[in-house]
Amino acid sequence: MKVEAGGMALVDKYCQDYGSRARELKGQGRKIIGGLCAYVPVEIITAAGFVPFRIKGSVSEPITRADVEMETIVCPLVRSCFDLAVKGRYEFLDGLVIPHACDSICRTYDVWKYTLGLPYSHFINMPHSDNDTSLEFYKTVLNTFRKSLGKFAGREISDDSLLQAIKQHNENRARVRQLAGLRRSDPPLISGEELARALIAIMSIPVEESISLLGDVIAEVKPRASATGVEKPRIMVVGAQLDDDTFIRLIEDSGAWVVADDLCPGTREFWPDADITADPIDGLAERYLQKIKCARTYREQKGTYPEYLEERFGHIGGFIRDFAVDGVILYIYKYCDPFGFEVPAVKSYIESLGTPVLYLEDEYSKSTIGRLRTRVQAFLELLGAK
Amino acid sequence: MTEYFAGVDIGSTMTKVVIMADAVVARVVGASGPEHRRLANRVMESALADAGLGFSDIAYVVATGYGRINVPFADRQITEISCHARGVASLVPAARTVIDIGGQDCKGIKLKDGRAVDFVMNDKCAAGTGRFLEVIAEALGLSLEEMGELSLQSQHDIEISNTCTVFAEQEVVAKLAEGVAVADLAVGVHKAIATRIHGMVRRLKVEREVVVTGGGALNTGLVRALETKLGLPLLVSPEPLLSGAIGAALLGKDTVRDAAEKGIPVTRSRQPLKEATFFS
Amino acid sequence: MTEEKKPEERKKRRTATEAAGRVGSMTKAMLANVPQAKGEGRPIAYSFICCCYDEIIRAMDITPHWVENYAGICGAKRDAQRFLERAEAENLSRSLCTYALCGLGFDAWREELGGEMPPDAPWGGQVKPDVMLGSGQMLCDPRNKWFQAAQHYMPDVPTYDLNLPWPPYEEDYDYREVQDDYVKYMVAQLRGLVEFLERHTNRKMDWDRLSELVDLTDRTWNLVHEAYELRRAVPTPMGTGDAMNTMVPLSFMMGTQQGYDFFKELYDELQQKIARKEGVIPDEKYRLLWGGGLPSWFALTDFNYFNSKGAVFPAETTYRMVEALYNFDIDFARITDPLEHIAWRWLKFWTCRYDKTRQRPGSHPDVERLIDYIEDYQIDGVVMHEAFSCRSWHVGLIWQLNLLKKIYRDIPSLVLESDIIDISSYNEADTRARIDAFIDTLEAVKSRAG
Amino acid sequence: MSASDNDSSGYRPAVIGVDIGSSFSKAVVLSGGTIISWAILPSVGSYRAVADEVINQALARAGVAAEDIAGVSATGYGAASVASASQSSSDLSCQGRGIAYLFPSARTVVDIGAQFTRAFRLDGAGHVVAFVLSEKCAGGSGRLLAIIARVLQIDLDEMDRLARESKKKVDFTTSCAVFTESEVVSRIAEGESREDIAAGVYRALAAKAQSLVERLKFAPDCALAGGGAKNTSLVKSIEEGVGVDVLVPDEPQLVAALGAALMAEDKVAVGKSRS
Ligand SMILES: Nc1ncnc2c1ncn2[C@@H]1O[C@H](COP(=O)(O)OP(=O)(O)O)[C@@H](O)[C@H]1O
Ligand SMILES: Nc1ncnc2c1ncn2[C@@H]1O[C@H](COP(=O)(O)OP(=O)(O)O)[C@@H](O)[C@H]1O
Ligand code: SF4
Ligand code: SF4
Ligand code: SF4
Repeated sequence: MKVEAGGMALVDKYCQDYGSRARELKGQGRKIIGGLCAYVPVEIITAAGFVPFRIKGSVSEPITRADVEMETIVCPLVRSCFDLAVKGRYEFLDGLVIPHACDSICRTYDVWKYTLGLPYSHFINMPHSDNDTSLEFYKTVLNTFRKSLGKFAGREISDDSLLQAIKQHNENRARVRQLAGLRRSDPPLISGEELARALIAIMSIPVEESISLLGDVIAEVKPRASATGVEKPRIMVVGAQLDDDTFIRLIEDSGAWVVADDLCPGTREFWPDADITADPIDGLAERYLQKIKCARTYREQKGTYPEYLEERFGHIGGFIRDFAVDGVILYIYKYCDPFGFEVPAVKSYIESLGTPVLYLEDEYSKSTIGRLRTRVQAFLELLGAK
Repeated sequence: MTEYFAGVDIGSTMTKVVIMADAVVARVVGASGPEHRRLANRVMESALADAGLGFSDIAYVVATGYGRINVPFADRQITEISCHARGVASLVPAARTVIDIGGQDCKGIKLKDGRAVDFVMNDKCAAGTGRFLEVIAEALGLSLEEMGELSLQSQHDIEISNTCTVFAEQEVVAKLAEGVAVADLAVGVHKAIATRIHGMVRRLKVEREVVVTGGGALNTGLVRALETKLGLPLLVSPEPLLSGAIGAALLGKDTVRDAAEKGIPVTRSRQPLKEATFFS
Repeated sequence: MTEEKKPEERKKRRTATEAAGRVGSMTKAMLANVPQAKGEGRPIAYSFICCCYDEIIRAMDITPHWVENYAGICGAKRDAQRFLERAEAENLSRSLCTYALCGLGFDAWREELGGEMPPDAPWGGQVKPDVMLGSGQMLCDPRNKWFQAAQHYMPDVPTYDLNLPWPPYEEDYDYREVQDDYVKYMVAQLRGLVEFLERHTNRKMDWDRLSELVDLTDRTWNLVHEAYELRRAVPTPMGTGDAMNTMVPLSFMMGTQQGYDFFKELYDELQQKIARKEGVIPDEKYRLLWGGGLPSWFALTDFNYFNSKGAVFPAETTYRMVEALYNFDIDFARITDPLEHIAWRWLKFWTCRYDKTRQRPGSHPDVERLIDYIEDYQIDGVVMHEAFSCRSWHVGLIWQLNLLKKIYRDIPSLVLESDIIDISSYNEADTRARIDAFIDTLEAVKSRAG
Repeated sequence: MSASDNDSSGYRPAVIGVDIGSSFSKAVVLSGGTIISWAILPSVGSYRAVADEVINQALARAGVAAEDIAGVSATGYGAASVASASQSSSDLSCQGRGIAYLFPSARTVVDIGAQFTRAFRLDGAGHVVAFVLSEKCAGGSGRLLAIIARVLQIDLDEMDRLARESKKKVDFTTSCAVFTESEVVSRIAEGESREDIAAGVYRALAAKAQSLVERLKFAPDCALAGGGAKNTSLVKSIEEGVGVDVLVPDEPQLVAALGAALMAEDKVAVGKSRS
């Protein structure tokens, strides 16, 4: 990693010592609320005056302590997060918020809660369907959380503070979209690895700091000349959560650009905004339940099956066109039920657009890098030979 | 002047080098011990000696296989997928599907017009690889060849239920201890591996002709078991161990030819023939 | 899911009760009924257990094909591997729920054969349905992804996803503060299901019939509860091995007279056995709780192995998805809407131990349930099975055991590892060695206490 | 109660305990509560033949004729193959018994055998009152060590010695034995030293052992058993992980066979006191 001045330097710092900023803030008396997954309604945490912090795993650290309390049949990313938490890596947390995302997350809530014993924990019982009755219910769930967190904060979370937080997070997302959009040019102005690192960095800092950090990064990256160098294949990565840059780096080291993604952190979580609504909870509920497109949410089938596929995966096709993607890598973890079951459908959907797909099943561990490299390189050779 | 091309295939278990002009002029196969991996130069030297050539006579060197990055003197690294595809396509032009059973992994490759268009590799467990065979052969006290032949004499079907290499080994040992015939165990093992391989290559929608290559192709018992599973006749590559290295040499040749056609110079690594050094 | 197996194994597997012994043929008949119904033009629904729609589909005369049951049968017949492999060939990871993989592998194969059953399909196979009824919340992910995945092979079959959440146990609020929201939502979801079924199957809901069936289910719940409670007797007249059979009427025949009658007979049989002091085994040394995990359907004889060591299982948490309704803090009589009735029943089933849990600091309802069973059934040790492919029922077991030992007592425990139907994860010698060792610890603990 | 207490006549019948493990077979000859000889052989070929051989070797060393043996107790994976056995017990109970004999103060035991690693707790009388096993993957077993030693082209003793010289932390992140093997190969290619690799492998195994101990709830003293305990580097890693010194038998592989022999002695004593 080359050391650059400004925004990217700070990004590197936050990535290298993940959580260092939260630790500092804690020292200054801020309260830090940890969460797993893109379904934690960070706006509510920000509105309560707390710092939302996304718990991250580590592909380079062996999972050694998690197994005492957690089965090995859990998604390896969640296990790794838990392992680091048990090892005390996130000792600065005051609370934990876990949404009902997938089985690996939902079923481990109690394990997290009872093992870590933090002053605050809350489970957001998010429904699985996106229809309107589910939306209504989900609003009550968000209100329960709002009330509960307000109790912990010692004051109610007002509509005003919530609206303020929503605006901030929308602005933050707009910045991410702007930054990620710089990958449209050929070659992209920002590499996939750099973007991945920026997104990791901002998982660990308050939203206002994130906005300014992203501003710096954009200012730094934008003036880069769109040099016409060697042509490289433009790759999109589609998958579940990817909170580590190792895999993206591997792809780019093999001679490609990662120009688009359907991942979180990534476009999945930063593309949709929350609308400003009279009751702020309404806009939030719609954003999380209906706008974020993740395999864990069941989209109600309205039309024919091809229409249904378009409803579920159309956004992927959109990115492929918009970012001139040459090939898609479908990257799924072992034991991930929501994404695992979608592989045949999503693979054939993308292939039907004429875009080749490489499907990889991985374990969230650096040990698989060698195996992955050969596959990625072979895939790039295939693309090159076309 | 004849142009020579070298293909260096550093596999997980075996290192293979071929030097080709229009045909293969030299071939060397050695083990890829952990240390030998950095000594690709020695294998290359011995191939050059066989061919009676010097390193400067070689127009282009392509390295492939698991250890391809550790060949500093290669002009280009290409994955074993592309190399096997190229090699098999030239050895067996009718091939549409390639099944390569190597030491640490197993792959299926779909060919179209002599090029790889799709592939799969085993992901999860070591089961279904040459390593599995070796481990079991060792447990049975047999060489790989012996195990292959013996399996053809089996009278009974034995199921090996464990897919994990390590536990399958123990299962085999226990069965052996119970007095199950070695030939039957060998068949059971071949069936177990064939099942794993079949499950994987099926993802490609296998089309004839199907060519098996890699060290595993040398094992007749395994090839037989795989044929049964697939329900298709299989062709064994005429050069099972060397397909990858031959493909590498041919891809080198292609590179030089393409460059000549386009009238651009070939970029070469210009590294001398020396052992790999590591930054640690 | 029962005991029809290869002939040589069938001999080995022995049930303690006659009722459980009859389940095999009941299951076979139940399955045979599906193609028959299809032949008669009646709508078929791919269905899951514990999804609260039993009475709804029965009232609309829609025939369920229970997909988990079918996968379990393939597993019990040790014939699931080819379907699992088939699913793997479709790029479905082997780490996913193997019930789903088996079902999907089967569907993919059948559709590839143009609708013909795959060769030698166990018990006549699974037919192509008219609708698929999934469940999104909260039981597991595969239940809402499975049918979507199946549409890849059957794009013309519509799916519905039914959400049935229950309030989580938290310290900072009481579930009663939110229970009305939950019930309201579940009722809306159930109503959505009825509309979906009316739209896609050309049937009309007969609401009176539904109310009758809801009542029948209530009575069945109470009866099952009472029958299972009889197993508290020493020696216990029925073990978990049998309960893995009686789960068929419990889970697949809820809301039918046949289901009710089955448990009536079971109840009577158990009472007679108790009167005769007839236990699962004559000399009962250790009473064990099956404290979690679905069984390995291909290895039900392990229960007999336990028996041969003097161990019995008077209780299990698995599949015991009923409680005595009269113990719930709710007056069902005042609820007139049958859908609302179903919703409350479900909610109370999950929350009925919350109040008790609060009284033991640091406890959790799942662990309270273990404690209840340990005390009610005089349990000496806890056995769990960790099936690698199902997170839903198998994640959290280790933690539950740890918590149980922390807040209650250091009771001997054993965790077995394998799968529900993927036999390649099973090793009989290893499993039995673990059981032997566990029996030794039980003996040591017992002799020390006594 | 040991057999010698019961024996007033001075006659000390010899008994033998045999443990047929998945990778090694062990036999211990006991007389009057004292070990008089033992033998260890790799479990290859037919278990029956190995069992006979290991018994013969142990008897030969003890200078005792087979006819003079008062009891043969078998345990282990292949216990059923010990034709001459007069009794058999689970290897867990035998190991508990063996440890209690060697280290009466031991309450927690970690056994690193070829097939799996397990931890168990003993009461004061040497009874196993709780146990947990490593997950069913070879990554947590002693077999891993043998596999890695092979890749490094050294024997187990050499690997142990090398690991002590490690200067740098190399971590292995996979739990699969076979993939750890290929990870090791890659690390060699990357230029990592054998010393560091070996130490990394021991650390990985020690971490498994530690998490088992935690699941069991640790109680002092802690003892080790099984072939894995022959590795001082592994022992050290476990000590660091668990945070206490551990007791290691001189011949850790023999513990189960010793326990079996003790049980055979019990039975002889009971038989005698009855007669
Ligand atoms: N004569 C033989 N019979 C059967 N199998 C063999 C024979 N020779 C080599 N093999 C198998 O081939 C494998 C090596 O094959 P290879 O294709 O060279 O793999 P890699 O490229 O990964 O080193 C060994 O693991 C071994 O199992
Ligand atoms: N000399 C040694 N040094 C280090 N480790 C050893 C040695 N001998 C055996 N081992 C380890 O111990 C394991 C065998 O232990 P053992 O307790 O005998 O197992 P089992 O009873 O299952 O055969 C082997 O897998 C090996 O890793
Ligand atoms: S990767 Fe899959 S299993 Fe893991 S947390 Fe995400 S959705 Fe859940
Ligand atoms: S509960 Fe488990 S076994 Fe049942 S469908 Fe869900 S994942 Fe599969
Ligand atoms: S089961 Fe065996 S081969 Fe499979 S992952 Fe585990 S150690 Fe590796």
